[in-house]
Amino acid sequence: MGFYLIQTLNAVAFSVLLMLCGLGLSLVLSLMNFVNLTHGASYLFGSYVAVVWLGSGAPWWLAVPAAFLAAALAGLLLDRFPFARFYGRNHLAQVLLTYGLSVMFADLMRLGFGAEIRSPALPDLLRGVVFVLGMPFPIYRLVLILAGGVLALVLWYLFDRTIWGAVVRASVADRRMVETLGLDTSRVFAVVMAIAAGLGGLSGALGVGMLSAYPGLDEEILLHALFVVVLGGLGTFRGTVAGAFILGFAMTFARVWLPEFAGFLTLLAIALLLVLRPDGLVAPRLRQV
Amino acid sequence: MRAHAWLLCLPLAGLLALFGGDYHLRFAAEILITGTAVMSLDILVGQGRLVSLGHAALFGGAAYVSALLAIHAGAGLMPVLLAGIATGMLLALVMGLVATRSVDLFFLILTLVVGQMVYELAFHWRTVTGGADGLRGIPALALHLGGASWPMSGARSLFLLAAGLALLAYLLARSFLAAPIGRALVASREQPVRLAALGYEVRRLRLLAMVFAGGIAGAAGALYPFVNLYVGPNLVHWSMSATMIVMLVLGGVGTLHGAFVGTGLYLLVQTYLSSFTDRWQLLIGLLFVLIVIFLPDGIVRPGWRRRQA
Amino acid sequence: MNLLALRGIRRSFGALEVLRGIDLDMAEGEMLGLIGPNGAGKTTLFNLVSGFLPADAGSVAFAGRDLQGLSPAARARMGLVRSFQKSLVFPGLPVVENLALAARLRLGGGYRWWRGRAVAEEAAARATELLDLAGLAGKADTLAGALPHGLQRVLDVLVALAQRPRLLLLDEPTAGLATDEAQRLLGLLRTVQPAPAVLLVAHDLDLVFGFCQRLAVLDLGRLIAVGPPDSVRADPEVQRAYLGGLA
Amino acid sequence: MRPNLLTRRGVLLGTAGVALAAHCGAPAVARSEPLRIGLLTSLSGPFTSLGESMRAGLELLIADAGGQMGGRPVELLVEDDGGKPEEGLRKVRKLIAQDGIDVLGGVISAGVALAIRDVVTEAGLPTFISNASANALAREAASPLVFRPTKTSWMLGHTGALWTFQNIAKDGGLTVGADYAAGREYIGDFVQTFQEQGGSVGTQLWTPLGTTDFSPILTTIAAEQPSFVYAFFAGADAVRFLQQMQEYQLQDLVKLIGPGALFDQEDVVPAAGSAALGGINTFQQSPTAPAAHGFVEAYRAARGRLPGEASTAGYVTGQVIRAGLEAVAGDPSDRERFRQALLEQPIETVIGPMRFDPRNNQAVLDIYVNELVAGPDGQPLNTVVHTYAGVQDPGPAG
Amino acid sequence: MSLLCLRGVSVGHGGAPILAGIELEVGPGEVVALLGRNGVGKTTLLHALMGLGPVRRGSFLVKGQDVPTSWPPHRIARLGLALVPQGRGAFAALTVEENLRLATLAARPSAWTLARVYAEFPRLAERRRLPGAALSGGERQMLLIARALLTGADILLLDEPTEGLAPLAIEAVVVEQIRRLREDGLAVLLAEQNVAVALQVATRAVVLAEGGIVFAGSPEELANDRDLQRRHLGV
Repeated sequence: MGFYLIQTLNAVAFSVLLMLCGLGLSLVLSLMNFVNLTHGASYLFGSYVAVVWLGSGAPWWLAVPAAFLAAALAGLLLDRFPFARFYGRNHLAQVLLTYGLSVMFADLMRLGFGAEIRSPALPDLLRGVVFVLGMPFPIYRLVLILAGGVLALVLWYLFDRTIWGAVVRASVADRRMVETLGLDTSRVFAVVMAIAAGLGGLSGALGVGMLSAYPGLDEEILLHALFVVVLGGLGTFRGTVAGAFILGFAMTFARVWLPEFAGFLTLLAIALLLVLRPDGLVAPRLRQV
Repeated sequence: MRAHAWLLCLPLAGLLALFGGDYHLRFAAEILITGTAVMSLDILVGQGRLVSLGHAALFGGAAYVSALLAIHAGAGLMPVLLAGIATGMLLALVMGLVATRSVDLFFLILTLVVGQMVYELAFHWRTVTGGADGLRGIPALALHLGGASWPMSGARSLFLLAAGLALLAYLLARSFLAAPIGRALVASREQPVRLAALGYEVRRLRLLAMVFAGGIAGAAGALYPFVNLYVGPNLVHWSMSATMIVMLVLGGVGTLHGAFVGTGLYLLVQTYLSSFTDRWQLLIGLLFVLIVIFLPDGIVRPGWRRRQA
Repeated sequence: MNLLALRGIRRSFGALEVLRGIDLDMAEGEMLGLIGPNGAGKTTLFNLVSGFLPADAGSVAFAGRDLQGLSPAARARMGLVRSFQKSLVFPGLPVVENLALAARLRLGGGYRWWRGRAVAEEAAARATELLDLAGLAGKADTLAGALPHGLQRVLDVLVALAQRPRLLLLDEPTAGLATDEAQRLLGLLRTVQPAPAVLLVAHDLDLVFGFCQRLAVLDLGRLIAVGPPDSVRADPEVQRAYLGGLA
Repeated sequence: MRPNLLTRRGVLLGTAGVALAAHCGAPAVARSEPLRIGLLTSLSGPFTSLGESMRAGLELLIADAGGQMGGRPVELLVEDDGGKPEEGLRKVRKLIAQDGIDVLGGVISAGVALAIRDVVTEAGLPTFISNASANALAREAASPLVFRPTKTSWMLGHTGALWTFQNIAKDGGLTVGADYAAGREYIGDFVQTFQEQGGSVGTQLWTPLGTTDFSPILTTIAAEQPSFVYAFFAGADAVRFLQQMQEYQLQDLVKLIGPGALFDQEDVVPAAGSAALGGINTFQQSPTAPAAHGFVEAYRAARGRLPGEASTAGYVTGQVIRAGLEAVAGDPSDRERFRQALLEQPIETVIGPMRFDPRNNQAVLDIYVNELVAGPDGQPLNTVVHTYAGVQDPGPAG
Repeated sequence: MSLLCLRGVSVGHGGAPILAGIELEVGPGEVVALLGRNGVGKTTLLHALMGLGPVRRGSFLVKGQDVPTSWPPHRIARLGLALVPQGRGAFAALTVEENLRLATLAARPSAWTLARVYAEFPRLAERRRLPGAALSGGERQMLLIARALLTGADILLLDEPTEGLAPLAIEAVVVEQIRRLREDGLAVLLAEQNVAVALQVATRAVVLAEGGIVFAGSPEELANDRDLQRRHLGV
């Protein structure tokens, strides 16, 4: 009983981590129709920033905002060049550009932060466990679940319920029309890109306590994020959340029950789901033929 | 212009075959074989805008089958080649059945997923595939005709074999693209809905293209184990597929022959530049990004586009 | 027997009921005009008949065969061919290739690789024939995307004709064309042999009234009138909903 | 950049050495011709940090040797295999055909080591596998020209089982490992020896290589409360496993033991931090082994950290090559003579005395049992608590 | 003073210009109809003025202020220019209200508010919560005009507002609205295919053909020149 309760909590925590990985990618994809494969690099960059920050003795609770800002700044620079000229292009061109960039960033980060595995010095406050029916569950993961939930709500409200969200969605649908209303869309896109990259960095800072930071993690995260976002349906936040939870539960319980086939089963589940629902779990809004 | 380039290639290949050292011949064979697989990817990416991140699974899957046949049955060139082609086509069929319902990013992910399933199989079915350690001890390749048998294991014969394969595959791919089915594939890239309205089953078209490309990739994969006398799971991993796409873009998407240029360039950089600097990936990435930004057509421009411009 | 028979077609998008029970018949070779205000459901009806959208209820029969579950491509191969509201020729292919692509499939060689040459030649001949018919022979090798808008519209219809349709669904083929150009385009439909049945959506009423033997008026997802032009023009409900003071 | 500088410095020192040697009237065996050592290692891909450490270790040895071996100046040519056998093969071919190396060292990954085995054997190139532990290389894939101055998986799994059986528990334990070739070998060898000793092992858990979240396994461990956990993970997997063990507060509850890679002093411990405390491992190498003393200080001075397996392996490989070359007066071109020289007498290395098994050229090594206790700086330090002397792989017969 | 002034303007998509030597002035309360066959360059001209892509050369002044070619559309819009685009310019996924509120974000000071729009276009008020996609053609045209007004623009560029509309809707939306804009003293440049409607509402007419202006004058003049109409308008 306690065993399965904790395993469920484990799955929830992992799902939230996956969701965090996917949110930034989902944002640029659903709002700007831009496939940003440098997202994994943003994540890893955020992780490194958090590690360095926590090692420097600065207040620990500022590590996450610092990672957000650092990655957002990087996103802002990328938006200026070369992303801006790829926003209207097809996915193939975007995939190629951002994949090439992610290869470069991976090597640059190795140059800057070394090839070694880096782990953060977590504050004691986050190191404890709570016992649920006699089984331990880490406080860190509870905080992660909470932070992920709050973040998803904030984003949903910001982009789905405010007029600024409407500006972004309109800019995606027809950029030139929004311009004729006197709005500077390049600034809109720059802000969205910065927020998305910042989210990558923020996720990296939140996740580093669980996953550490090392060269190659960017690629792993990117794959997970892509699976989550595609499974969810490239659409709304609801899709990304759903994708994260399905994948998180599938991966966790595959490891509980059939660990030797966990990798294969996870892939099979993704393939099956996408064959049954070719547009993902939550299909994007109606498109006109 | 392009004809000249090809005329230049032939004597160059001849010179290499006559005077090239063992190492260079083997290197050239690897470029030609990998290039053939990359060229088959160009049929999907360049003509059908189907970006597959699972192509290495077709290439590597065929390499595994071919290596296993050679190890356990002592198979010669012809059976190995046929088995490789069949494996490539079969895997492409499965991949296509799963992935051709979708386009764009979904197609990318589905091919990635199916390819990774092949990888998981290669990585975990240790008794057959050798797992992470791969397959070793592959016997030298030979051509059996009637009762006679010619060894094909030397670097020179491997090179000639690879060159023959590359040329044949290139001609086949060109004829495929010039035929009605190839033209329809180009049309499906531009306006799939409209093509369906013409009565074409777009999915069938894509599936046929994938199976065709899979056959070529499989033929290339069948020869690959004999260059290195080794096959390992890296060959079927998605990162190999990504590398193939990098090679393709470096040479020029949509040109077929650019695939060989890109493959050669990539392998040369990887082999020689990395001796001088740890930052070779940065340089390859930079080169790649610059090409995507400033030369979207790649180093070799597509012939048909230039003809019509 | 009717060429096309629609019975009780319904379709909604979320809460929006776009089609609310459509019954319509068309005879072989007939030219039927479908008119109605924007948002009446004309494009949706086209998508349902051509198979790009499933209906919520009702049946579509073509040449006596129920089309339930058939893909758009399969319907096109039966001779049920449509055009699109936005001109969607293959812009990267030459004009003649656009037509040949359509003709080849009809000739059974669409997916050919080996021995595709004979089919390709026959298709090219058919394409050239159509271009001559439309007076576009000089444009055969132009990229379709480089044609001016009006000619793209013509090419669009020619591509549909290259498939030798029995029924042609044309969605505003004349939008954006000057009157004389539009008349030439519709005239083309009369010159090909055998002449297909045509279901024509257009807003230029003079054109529709001039060319069609029968009219159907769609309003708010219902057919409010079907009949010869004169009786439709005189129909009080049509007057109220659509024609207004212009009739 | 730095490695090239060092290499160049190595060559310069070597030249100075030649001048000195010539002055002393040493025998002149192609003295002016530098001896070319190829190092195949991973400078990209998953083993990058190990590869960098290995290169640093070998460079340190060459610097210590004054840039010359057996009286000849040494030129080091480093090539990157990216952790991929195909790349490794191409690089080895290049080193042989184009660069004309005299000996080859290195190789992190077992896949690469197995892949190049036939090529170097065919080319008759003396090769020293510094790090890859696949049992096969000491058994069916042994080659007369491939030496392995490091452990086999069996040597660590076997000694781990002995120690566990004698000092921790005889049953009620549990194993967990990364599900790939190395994990299967370590855990399999551990279980086999443990059972031969008369013990019994409980649940065996596997998890995919590159697992990000170990929580399902950790909750299982928490539920089963085993008497010990024998685990194999390396690199990032190891760091995450240790950290998540600590996160679930299982570190103090369960005795954790594994092969050395789980607690590698350079690769894992700095990142795992206090999560590594209390762990036990069996390893051919230890920063606290008496033989390692001078090397540890020199390495710390050069790179500001304690050496782990890869850097030590790089250094040891250099020591072995040097010993062999000195025995043949700097001329390895007579392969058989070179081989015999290496087989003849034990070599003193920084991991202790080493001799090669003539059946398979596999090193016979002292295996240390390390316990992770807080060092002088408070960080966990692999501290030798026991030594199994002269552990020999069963070899081709086994 | 004229609100809109073009002196020797040429436009095109790179290469040879589609239109050249365009001289045009539009003052307050004027509706200038831009007529010509399809493909002659009417939409290209409007888009070029708005900075939406086509290359523009020559001098273009808005209220005496010279507009450099490098200006992005939003800067031009802020001078008081608004485009009412052809066909599908409403944001289909956004609600009517969101569509309208977008226009207020960077609006110039004017008498138009959301409340006034709802008062004057009650159909839009009824449908404020519906997505743009759910509107009929006439309603969509209404939305586009209202949106342009909300930006506080005093110069409107209307691109074929009658296309795809039923006769009833043309009368109710297009003709009536343009008349009102004229009364409010706005300047309107109206590109139109429907000659009858254009002549009904315009104060001046300009016919484009053969890469330039072939006629400029009063609507009556044009209405009487049957030959010109047949040659250049296909009527």
